[in-house]
Amino acid sequence: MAKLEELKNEVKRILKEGKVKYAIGYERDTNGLLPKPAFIKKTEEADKLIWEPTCVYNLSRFLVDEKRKMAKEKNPDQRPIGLIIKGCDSRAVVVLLQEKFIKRSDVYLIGVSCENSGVVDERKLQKKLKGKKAEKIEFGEKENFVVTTSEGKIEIPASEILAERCLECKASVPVISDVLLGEKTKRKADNPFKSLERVESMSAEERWAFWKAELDKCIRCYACRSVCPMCYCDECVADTINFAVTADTTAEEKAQKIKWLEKSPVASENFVYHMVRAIHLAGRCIDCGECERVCPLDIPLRFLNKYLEKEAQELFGYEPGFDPEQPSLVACFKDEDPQDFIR
Amino acid sequence: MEKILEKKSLPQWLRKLSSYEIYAPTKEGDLWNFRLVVNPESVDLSHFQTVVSPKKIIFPQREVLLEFNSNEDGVEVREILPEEKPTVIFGVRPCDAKAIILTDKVFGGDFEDPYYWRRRKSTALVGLACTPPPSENCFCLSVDGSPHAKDGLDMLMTDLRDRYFLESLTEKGNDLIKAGKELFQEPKAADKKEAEKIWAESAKKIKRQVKDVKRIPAKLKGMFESALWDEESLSCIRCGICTYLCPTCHCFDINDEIVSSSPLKGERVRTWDNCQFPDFTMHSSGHNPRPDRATRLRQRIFHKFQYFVERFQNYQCTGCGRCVSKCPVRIDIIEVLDKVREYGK
Amino acid sequence: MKRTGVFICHCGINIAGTVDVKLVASELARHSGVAHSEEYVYMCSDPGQNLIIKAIKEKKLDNVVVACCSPTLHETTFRNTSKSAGLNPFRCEIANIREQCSWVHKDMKKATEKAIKLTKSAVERVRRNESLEPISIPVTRKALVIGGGIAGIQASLDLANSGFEVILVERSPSIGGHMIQLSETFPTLDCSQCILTPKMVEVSKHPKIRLMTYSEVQDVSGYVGNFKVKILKKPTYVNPDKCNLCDECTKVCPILVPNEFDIGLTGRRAIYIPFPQAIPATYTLDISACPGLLPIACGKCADVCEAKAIDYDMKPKIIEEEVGAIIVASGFDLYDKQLMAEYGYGKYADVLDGLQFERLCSASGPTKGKILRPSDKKEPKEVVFIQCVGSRDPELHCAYCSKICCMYTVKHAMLYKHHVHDGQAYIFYIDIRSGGKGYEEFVKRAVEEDGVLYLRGKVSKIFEENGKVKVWGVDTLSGKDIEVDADMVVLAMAMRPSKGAEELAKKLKLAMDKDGFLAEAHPKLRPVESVTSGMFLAGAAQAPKDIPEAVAQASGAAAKAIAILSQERLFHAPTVAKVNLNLCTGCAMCVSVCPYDAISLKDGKVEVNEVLCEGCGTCSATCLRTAIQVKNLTPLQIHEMIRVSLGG
Amino acid sequence: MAEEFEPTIVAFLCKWCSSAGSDLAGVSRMEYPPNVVPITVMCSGSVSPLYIFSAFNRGADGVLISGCHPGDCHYIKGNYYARRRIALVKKLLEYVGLEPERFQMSWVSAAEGTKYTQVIKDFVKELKPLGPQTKLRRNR
Repeated sequence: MAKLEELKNEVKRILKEGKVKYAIGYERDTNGLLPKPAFIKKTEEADKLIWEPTCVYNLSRFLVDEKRKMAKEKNPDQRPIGLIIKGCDSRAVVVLLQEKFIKRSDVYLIGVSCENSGVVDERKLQKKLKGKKAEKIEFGEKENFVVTTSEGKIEIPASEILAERCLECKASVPVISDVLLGEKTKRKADNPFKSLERVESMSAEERWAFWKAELDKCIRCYACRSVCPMCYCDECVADTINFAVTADTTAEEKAQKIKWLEKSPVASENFVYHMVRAIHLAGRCIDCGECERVCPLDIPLRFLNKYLEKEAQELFGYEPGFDPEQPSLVACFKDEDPQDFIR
Repeated sequence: MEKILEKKSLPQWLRKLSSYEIYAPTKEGDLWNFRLVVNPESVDLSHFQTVVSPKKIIFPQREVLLEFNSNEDGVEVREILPEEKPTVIFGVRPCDAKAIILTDKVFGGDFEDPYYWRRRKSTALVGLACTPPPSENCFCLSVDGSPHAKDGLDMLMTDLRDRYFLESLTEKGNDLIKAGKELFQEPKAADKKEAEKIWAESAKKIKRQVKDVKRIPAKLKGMFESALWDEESLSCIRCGICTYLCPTCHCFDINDEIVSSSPLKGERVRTWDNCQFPDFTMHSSGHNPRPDRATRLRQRIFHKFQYFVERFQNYQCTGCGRCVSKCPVRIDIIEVLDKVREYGK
Repeated sequence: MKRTGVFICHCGINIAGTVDVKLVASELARHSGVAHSEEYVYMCSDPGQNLIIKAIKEKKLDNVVVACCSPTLHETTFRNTSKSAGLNPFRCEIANIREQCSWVHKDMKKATEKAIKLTKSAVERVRRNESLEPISIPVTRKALVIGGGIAGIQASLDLANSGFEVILVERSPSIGGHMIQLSETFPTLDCSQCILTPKMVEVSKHPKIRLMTYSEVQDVSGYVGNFKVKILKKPTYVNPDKCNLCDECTKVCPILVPNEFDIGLTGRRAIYIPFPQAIPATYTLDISACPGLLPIACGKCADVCEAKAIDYDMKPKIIEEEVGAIIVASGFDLYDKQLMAEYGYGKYADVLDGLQFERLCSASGPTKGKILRPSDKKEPKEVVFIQCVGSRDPELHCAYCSKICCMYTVKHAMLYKHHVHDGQAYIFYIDIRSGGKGYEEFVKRAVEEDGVLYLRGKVSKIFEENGKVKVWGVDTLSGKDIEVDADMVVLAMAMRPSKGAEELAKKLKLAMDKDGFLAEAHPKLRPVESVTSGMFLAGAAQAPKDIPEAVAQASGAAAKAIAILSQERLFHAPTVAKVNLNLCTGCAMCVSVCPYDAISLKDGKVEVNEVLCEGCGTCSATCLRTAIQVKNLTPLQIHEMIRVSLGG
Repeated sequence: MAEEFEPTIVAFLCKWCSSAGSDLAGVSRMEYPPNVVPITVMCSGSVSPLYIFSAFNRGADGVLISGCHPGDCHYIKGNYYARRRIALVKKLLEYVGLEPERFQMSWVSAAEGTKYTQVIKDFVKELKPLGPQTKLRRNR
């Protein structure tokens, strides 16, 4: 298991040596179980860092903000950002590299291995604790989590409270990193698409009813897209302003900006939004599960993205986030791509 | 008027209110949300905090303001006002009720928003005292609220395990009781005492608070250009959760939803909008006065604890804690306010 | 708002018969942005076009929509009409209400509704069109021809005789290709060398042709009208200007290697002239065979060369040239004998391929035109010819038909009979393909006059036994097993793209078909154009062909090239992709999908080379943020077209 | 009696093959139902998923994408990209519960007027029993 001390020391080292402009990790929140993203600028701050099964965030998301910030600055600090990444997060970084959104030299990657566990699903945990409030969770012996509650410590088998995505993890060890902490015991889920069976087993009409009910709930807070490292478009097709206004943009153009969907949070428009997002993430989503975690309405968004991940793998043998050199899913083809659906 | 209602009689009472549209918290998966009640039996007021506050019933996220239709003799416009059907919302938490009074101030005043007020006037709010506090991030006590506050409610119900202790606070409340009078008993002195006891216990359970919040508005005034906003917004992902879930946020956008361009046919629609979205303040010139997360976080704090206070002498926050609980990156308004208070000390 | 005029054509009753054109006109008149709407019996007629011009001027129209026949027919007409009234041609669009509507529907009401949607759709599109001017490109009026076989020679001469400079690049020391190796040609039996050498000489003497033998194309960049080519000139170590062809050098050269010209039936020296009529007429020192250039190593040839033509210090040269068009005539090779072991080719001396047999028949060949077996120089009395060796054999070899084997095998059998009157020729065949002028008659003649024996069937085994080549096969017509004790076997080997063709295709960014032949732009309608504009295909490089076809295609390719070279400037359709730099994140997905390498990444954003872009729009659909869009068919336009198509 | 349901199909036809094929159908006077509204695009590879979602959102009962046969693309390989992209879109639409019949793709060459006619006939036939597409349609 990645040792917290090693983690702190590495962050201190790279800050002291001025290798990075700052480092992003996890720190304890004053209240609540989940940590906060920590932006470490000074070596002494590195002692705030924690590494626990509650470190759910995919911190690669913050590279997007940094890139935007740098674009605004006159002569930005070109040094890399120190980024603490889990296996899934590292795959996101690979996709960002593949899409040339960042250069390898923009990041100093501190990989932490999840080994045989992963991160917790707060919802599962709450159910498990039946009202008891968890104060702290640590990696325990042999695939157990040690949960500290108001009534003392309890050991819970990781598998019972692990995030669904961790149970279906394809890379428990970062696939790319500058330093790797923790053992490199690779674990691969025997069926990385198990959870999908629930939806796939439904009839078409049941599936429709299911998605209708779920997407009806959507209030279009766009947390799913905001938290997604792949949703780095400056303007999203879902935004009312979906073209960049320039000096030579005419009034007519402004008046005629494309409204692929309305702002109204009604089923038809919500479907457009979520289907566009799903198709845009096909071959890019690496299942960090953040969109589903942050959804305030508990819409099971993983089922959408995961499904296309599965289809891309089965139809085209495509797996995102392992090779920055491979061409993007829809930017390549094979002669033998399936076409039985074509007349 | 005070009454006692056996819990088991709740469905019968609701059935007696058949002339009303009844909304109540409904469990969806692990979450609670206000939904139209179809089956009174299913109503269960054991809810903790609903994801979206009941503001969405009076101020819906999507509302058609008018229809337009072009024909031979020009464009015909038809205003569409909501019909005034008596509505009652059960299980309203005091903080959410208070939020509605605050929103009244915005949609009232010199110009009354007819769409809002039609719903508002025809809606009765039946509150449920928070015993225990419905969220670990409740901090109503810090912002002039309490788990059993009555502001904005037409009736307050308090859960006495097998019974509810009801206090009708307005005519609307009385009408609700009249509708099912034979179901109620007169409360004994003990009942009221018990309720008060439970209230007190519950208030103690509220852990989170903003220390001397009174000083915040004045303090904020000098902090418009503060570096604090950059620091505090570092992890903000520019989503709309904090504001869409806030019971007091009321910003909206108006769009024409064109059905057909020739002949021109469509609706003018009002939808919630959100000051945390990058395009909220985007000018058609391309200029954006609030170009980054810092300025948007500042706007949120200033609006709630500075501008609104100056304009209406209230905080535009009722301490429900939704924005704290649901923030994807745990930006905590209580912490931010603490930092504001301590800033520069 | 832009003012659009709509003009609905009756096309006599072709449209008006099924579509209520008056209703279409009145409906469109009510459509937003439509300032004028009228119908007329024949819009393409002069009066019809005048209506349009009049309306454009009087109603101050910005856009024109003509609802009529398919744009493939009159788009140009009406764009010119609009132009003559002072509009940019791209402000005119066609609504196809004939082919896609009136001609395929009967129900007048429904056909009319559809016609209205189609016309509205065109209106929504045209009002968002940009006024565009054709992209103009200068032209380098010079051509590059790759390959000095008959196709390359023909193309070069056609180009040169039309007054254009030509660079003819040939990999080997002499031009002539495979044709120069042939003895006679079917079906006329005239002497191959006799008809080819005059052309070769013409090439060498032509003032407009720069012949570069023993050279290879190294790199090609640029685009139609403006290609930049790098050509590698390999050193021959012999100065052609000094060499007087005295042939002393070959006499002293100690090295003997198989002679390519005779396909190994004879040998040649390390320093050699490929064949007597070689063009250029000079010697070449094959460094791969030569023991070394240092005089200590050998140096005999230099010693005996009185003309002092041999220069060991000659170095490879890279020549850079600019050309406007490129013709690829890289030709073919025979199927690799190693892959034909089952027929004993390469194992038994008396099992030959077609080209070797040509050499045996040729007066200039190793046997001075006498047909003798390589093994014992005896005259073969029974010769078995086998067709489709490696062709039409999807399991083991090539799936396709090599096309010319049927005919040259007949020719071989005939030639054999003419040389060996008492001999017997057998031909194993699958079937005989003799399509072509005089071809069928040629086959008849072989059978009737020369008694060539055709056996329908495949050969199962070939092996040597006491000086004979035993051929086992089955006659599928009689079903009988056949066993021939042949003195010689000739295999009609499949034709393959010449070695190095793939490498060349990569350098030129040309597509290849599944068999490795160069792919034409369209199998039916653009058979001599390659997929890259400005590059053309000639001869067997594109597919197996006989000489007349190769020559015809060469002249076709030359004509296509001339069509470019004869222009002062080229004009390219301006409906090309355009990048919105504010939205582009430089993910370069569009770069990888572009079939024309028209998009490139430049400091973090993509840029389009408008000359290379053909406007297909695949980039636009691939871009996650539609930051790249094709002018005049943008997502906005299509979005609006979708809307009105659905009655919105 | 009530009029039979007439579906509306939006058909994205590539200019060089399928649109030309539909022209040929016209020239040969082959009859097919008028339910289809063609939109000619340069290449099937240029059809963005957005167009498809938008068409359904705007109330299309069916959407057809038609391009050149593999190997015949006027733009060399656009239809191969289309094939891959459309496969994903089709999977997604069916996954959220849209009837598979409503979204189809075909290869129609410039010479296949008959095939184009057949594709449209079949499409309309398959859509009629399904009735109007209301799932993804914007409420009017």
